[in-house]
Amino acid sequence: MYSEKVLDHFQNPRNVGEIENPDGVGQAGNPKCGDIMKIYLRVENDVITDIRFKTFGCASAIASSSMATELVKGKTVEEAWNLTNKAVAEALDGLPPVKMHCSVLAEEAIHAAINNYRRNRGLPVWEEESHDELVDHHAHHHG
Amino acid sequence: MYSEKVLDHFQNPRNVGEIENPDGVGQAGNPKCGDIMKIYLRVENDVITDIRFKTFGCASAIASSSMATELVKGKTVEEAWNLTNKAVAEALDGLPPVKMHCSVLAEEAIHAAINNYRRNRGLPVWEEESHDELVDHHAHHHG
Amino acid sequence: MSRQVYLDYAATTFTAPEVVSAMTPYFTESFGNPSSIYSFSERNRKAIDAARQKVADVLGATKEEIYFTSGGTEADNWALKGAAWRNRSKGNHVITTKIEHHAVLHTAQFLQENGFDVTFLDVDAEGRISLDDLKKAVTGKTVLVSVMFANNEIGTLQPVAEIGAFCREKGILFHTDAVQATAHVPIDVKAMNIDLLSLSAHKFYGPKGVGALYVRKGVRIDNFMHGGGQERGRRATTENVAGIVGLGAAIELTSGRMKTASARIGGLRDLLVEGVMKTIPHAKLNGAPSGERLPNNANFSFIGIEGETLLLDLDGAGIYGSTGSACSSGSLDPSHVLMAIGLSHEQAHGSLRLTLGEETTEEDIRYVLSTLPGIVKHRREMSPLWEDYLKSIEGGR
Amino acid sequence: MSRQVYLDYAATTFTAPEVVSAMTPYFTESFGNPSSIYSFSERNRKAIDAARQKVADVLGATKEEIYFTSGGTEADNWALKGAAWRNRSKGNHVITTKIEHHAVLHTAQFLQENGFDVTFLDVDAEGRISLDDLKKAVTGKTVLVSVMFANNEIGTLQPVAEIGAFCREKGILFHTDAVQATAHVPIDVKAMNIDLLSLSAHKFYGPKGVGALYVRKGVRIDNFMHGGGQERGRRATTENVAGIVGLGAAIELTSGRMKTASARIGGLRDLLVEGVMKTIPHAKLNGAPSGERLPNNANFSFIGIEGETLLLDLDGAGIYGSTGSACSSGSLDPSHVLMAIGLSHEQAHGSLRLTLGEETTEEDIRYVLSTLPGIVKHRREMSPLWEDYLKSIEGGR
Ligand SMILES: Cc1ncc(COP(=O)(O)O)c(C=O)c1O
Ligand SMILES: Cc1ncc(COP(=O)(O)O)c(C=O)c1O
Repeated sequence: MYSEKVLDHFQNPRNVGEIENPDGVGQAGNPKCGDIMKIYLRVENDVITDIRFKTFGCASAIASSSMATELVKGKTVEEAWNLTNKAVAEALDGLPPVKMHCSVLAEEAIHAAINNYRRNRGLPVWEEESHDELVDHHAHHHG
Repeated sequence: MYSEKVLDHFQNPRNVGEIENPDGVGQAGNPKCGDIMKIYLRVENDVITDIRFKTFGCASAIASSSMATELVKGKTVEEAWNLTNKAVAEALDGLPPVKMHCSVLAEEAIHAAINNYRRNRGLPVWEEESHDELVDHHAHHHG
Repeated sequence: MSRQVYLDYAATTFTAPEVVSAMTPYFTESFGNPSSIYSFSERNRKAIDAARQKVADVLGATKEEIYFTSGGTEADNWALKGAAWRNRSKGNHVITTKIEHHAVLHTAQFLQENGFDVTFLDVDAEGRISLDDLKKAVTGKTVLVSVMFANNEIGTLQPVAEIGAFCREKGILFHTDAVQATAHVPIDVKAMNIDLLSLSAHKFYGPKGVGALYVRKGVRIDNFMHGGGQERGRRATTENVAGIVGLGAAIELTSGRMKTASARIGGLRDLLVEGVMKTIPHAKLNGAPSGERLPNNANFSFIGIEGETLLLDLDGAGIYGSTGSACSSGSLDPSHVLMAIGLSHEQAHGSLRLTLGEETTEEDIRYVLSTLPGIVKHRREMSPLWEDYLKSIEGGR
Repeated sequence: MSRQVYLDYAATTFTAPEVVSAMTPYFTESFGNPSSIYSFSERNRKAIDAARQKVADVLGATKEEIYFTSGGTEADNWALKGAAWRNRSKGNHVITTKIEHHAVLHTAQFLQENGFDVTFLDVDAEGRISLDDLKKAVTGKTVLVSVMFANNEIGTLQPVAEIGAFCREKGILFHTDAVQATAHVPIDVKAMNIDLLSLSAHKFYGPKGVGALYVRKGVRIDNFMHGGGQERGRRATTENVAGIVGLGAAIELTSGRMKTASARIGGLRDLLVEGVMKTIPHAKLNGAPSGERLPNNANFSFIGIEGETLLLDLDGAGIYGSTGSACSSGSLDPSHVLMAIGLSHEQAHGSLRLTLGEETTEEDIRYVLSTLPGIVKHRREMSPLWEDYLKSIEGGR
């Protein structure tokens, strides 16, 4: 059901942990849906020099967190903002349809962390898009 | 599904055939239900000295005819009249419930032949009982 | 042991040894629940997927359109009830035929008891519906047409492609019970415009207790088996992995040899029919001519004899055939199919179906031809109906 | 190959080798349609009869009260829909529980969509309904009560005898889904006043795709599978002979060793539970205490971890368990059972069910106990919820 890449990032997640006194921190998801993702940022000269995550969630949530952190590390804040959930899923060689919302979560958590960073810096926050079409978490999957 | 006796009387039916110029002849059943039984009697001094049958029908119809003729052969007409379908079925070591009507058919065919004999002799006919409870031939057996 | 000739392949086939071999690992070794996410069940998920693909290939469908069931009956129940229920706001009229298998017929009656109007189309003397009748029967409320692909008693093939084209044009769902036809005659659900199709493994050398329903992409019908999310949420119950694998192996095996099997078996069937018609007086062949019926099906009426009698006498000679459909052997009703093609009660009661298959040989057929005439003669001699019949035709001369 | 520890016997069992052997002759040798009257099918008819008797013996029923189905789901569908439909002129109220398997739950929802009122009873923290609640829920229109014998996720046994006595007194039909309980704990349908009972072979070392419904003599429910006259006119479709034989062999085998198996497996389960509770901080055992739950069931919540993560990590270590019920593994909903016993979403999402069986050994359990704590620790360390939880309990001190 999962690609090799998903399994790899699930079993050996990169950038796990916290950053003390982070420049930005953000969280997405809620326990009702079974996943929460928390992202810590270290930003130097508008570049993300370090990023860490903690995730409660299924394998694809953990893999998405891991991959998303890899993808934005070393990027400018603006580049990081433009990371889409699709890019995360593609970098993982795809996610099962029912798990696509995990990649959305990663995008949202990064957005939340970046806006937190901007707020900390006194910058106006950027507008977050909604991904409602993918997060029908509580629809019944049974007949 | 069938007893040894039923199979024996089906495979080697006794008293098959016709009697020329019979003293009595009677028929029961109809092609719609898939069985017709015809009984020929030779009666001497009120005793059934010969009896023959022809039957169109399933194995139990043929076995019932055969057994019934065996049971009444050599009996008085009155004794023959009193032969019940139950006695026929019992003599065959039982019939499947769904086939009980075949024994009824034998009783009815003998009754018809006896009344025909009585009519031929100018005697009043005896009253035949109905067995409606057993002849719901066309009820649906499927759910 | 004396000769045994099984001629009831339409009732059920043996499970081919290679099919049993394919199934075996899924009982004791690879037994995991396919819905479980661990690697241990991976082989089972793949095996089900492969079986689904095999079914799809044979029907000209895609594997997403195949749903496994517990047999032909469940597929028929699901198709009819599911389509009717789903569309009841659109209309409450269903059209089917008088010669369907009881799995369709009794389901249609269930619909009648639950607010649906059902038209049961007549058939001609060979067992075929008329397209004109169908067209006339359609009303603005018709939501489903169900016509079997091939009849289980007399083998007659229906004009499925024409029915499909007409229904598609009218926007009416078309279901076909292809339980007897699948893997035995060519089927192409796309070319034939079939929306729903039922099949059952034990009619093509697969195991009993497993079948499938094809549901064309985009067609939505209500669920029949409610429960877990198996079969993509459309048919609940823990997957019968071994059975599904067996179905897949069997459909591949049987359809793979369809052409040669049809030619060989059809040839033997023709030999049987010719032999019977030549050696048994006043025999009648029921159904359509060779080419318009299933290659393995022969169905006769022998006036004057009741079917069960024939079966038991044949049984005594080691020949296994059937009268009417197998499942109604316990019944006293004459076959509804034979009545629908216009037989008298006498003829309908005196029918014999012999259906051939993989292990049928020419010697088998010759053995039947050497045995059956004597049995028919013997039983006719003790039949008052035969006597009457002879008199009636003498009188007619 | 590295160690493999299957601990998902509640999802499905392997088919016991002796059961497979019992089934084998019915594929290729004795394959006749049991509804056919010829001698060739005699062995099949007898085999089905013998299997029916075995089921009846285990339940304390008579064989005329046993009807074979395609599994637990079909038995549940049939029981609920058949009883409700049959009695809809008497009343349209059905009572069941919040912790039923989806086969009952979704069928009950289907009834709701079709004019029935359904009450879903709450359960206590151990997963048991209260008789008082049941009594209060009954109205003059209640025609059916359906309460499972033992829960598939947490193993809790219900007060079935009390429910049965109450329903019998009230003249209300009582159905119990005994899919998890049959052949594992003692059942007596007469003493327990059960009217309808569902079971499924693949939960007691029989094949998948076959089950049975017990219908007490005199109880009439509508048919669910319409078609031929099989199962005495009450459940259509060509009999799955091999499957039915397998069910019979399996129920005899498994119930025959029930006592010794329960003791052995229950002991191992207790060892597992004790070990987990001792070595993993803040672990929670879900369900009732040993003795009031299925002997083979253990269900834990590990706050801070999501279930799928656990399953995959365990899978990596060769341990196969489940979270929630197997069939909902594809789902994102937390288990409805765990929610019903009052768990928070976090706890419900972090549950692990380990169910033991015939091949489970003490080494297996020790292996789990040596593996699981590390996995839990590792995943908790990367969980923001665990962090929050630790803070919350520190704060609480
Ligand atoms: C035409 C037809 N439809 C449906 C069925 C039912 O199939 P099954 O017995 O697999 O349920 C059969 C055979 O019994 C059949 O011949
Ligand atoms: C309690 C319960 N009921 C019903 C079922 C459904 O049984 P089956 O999968 O055989 O249809 C299961 C298992 O899946 C179960 O555990």
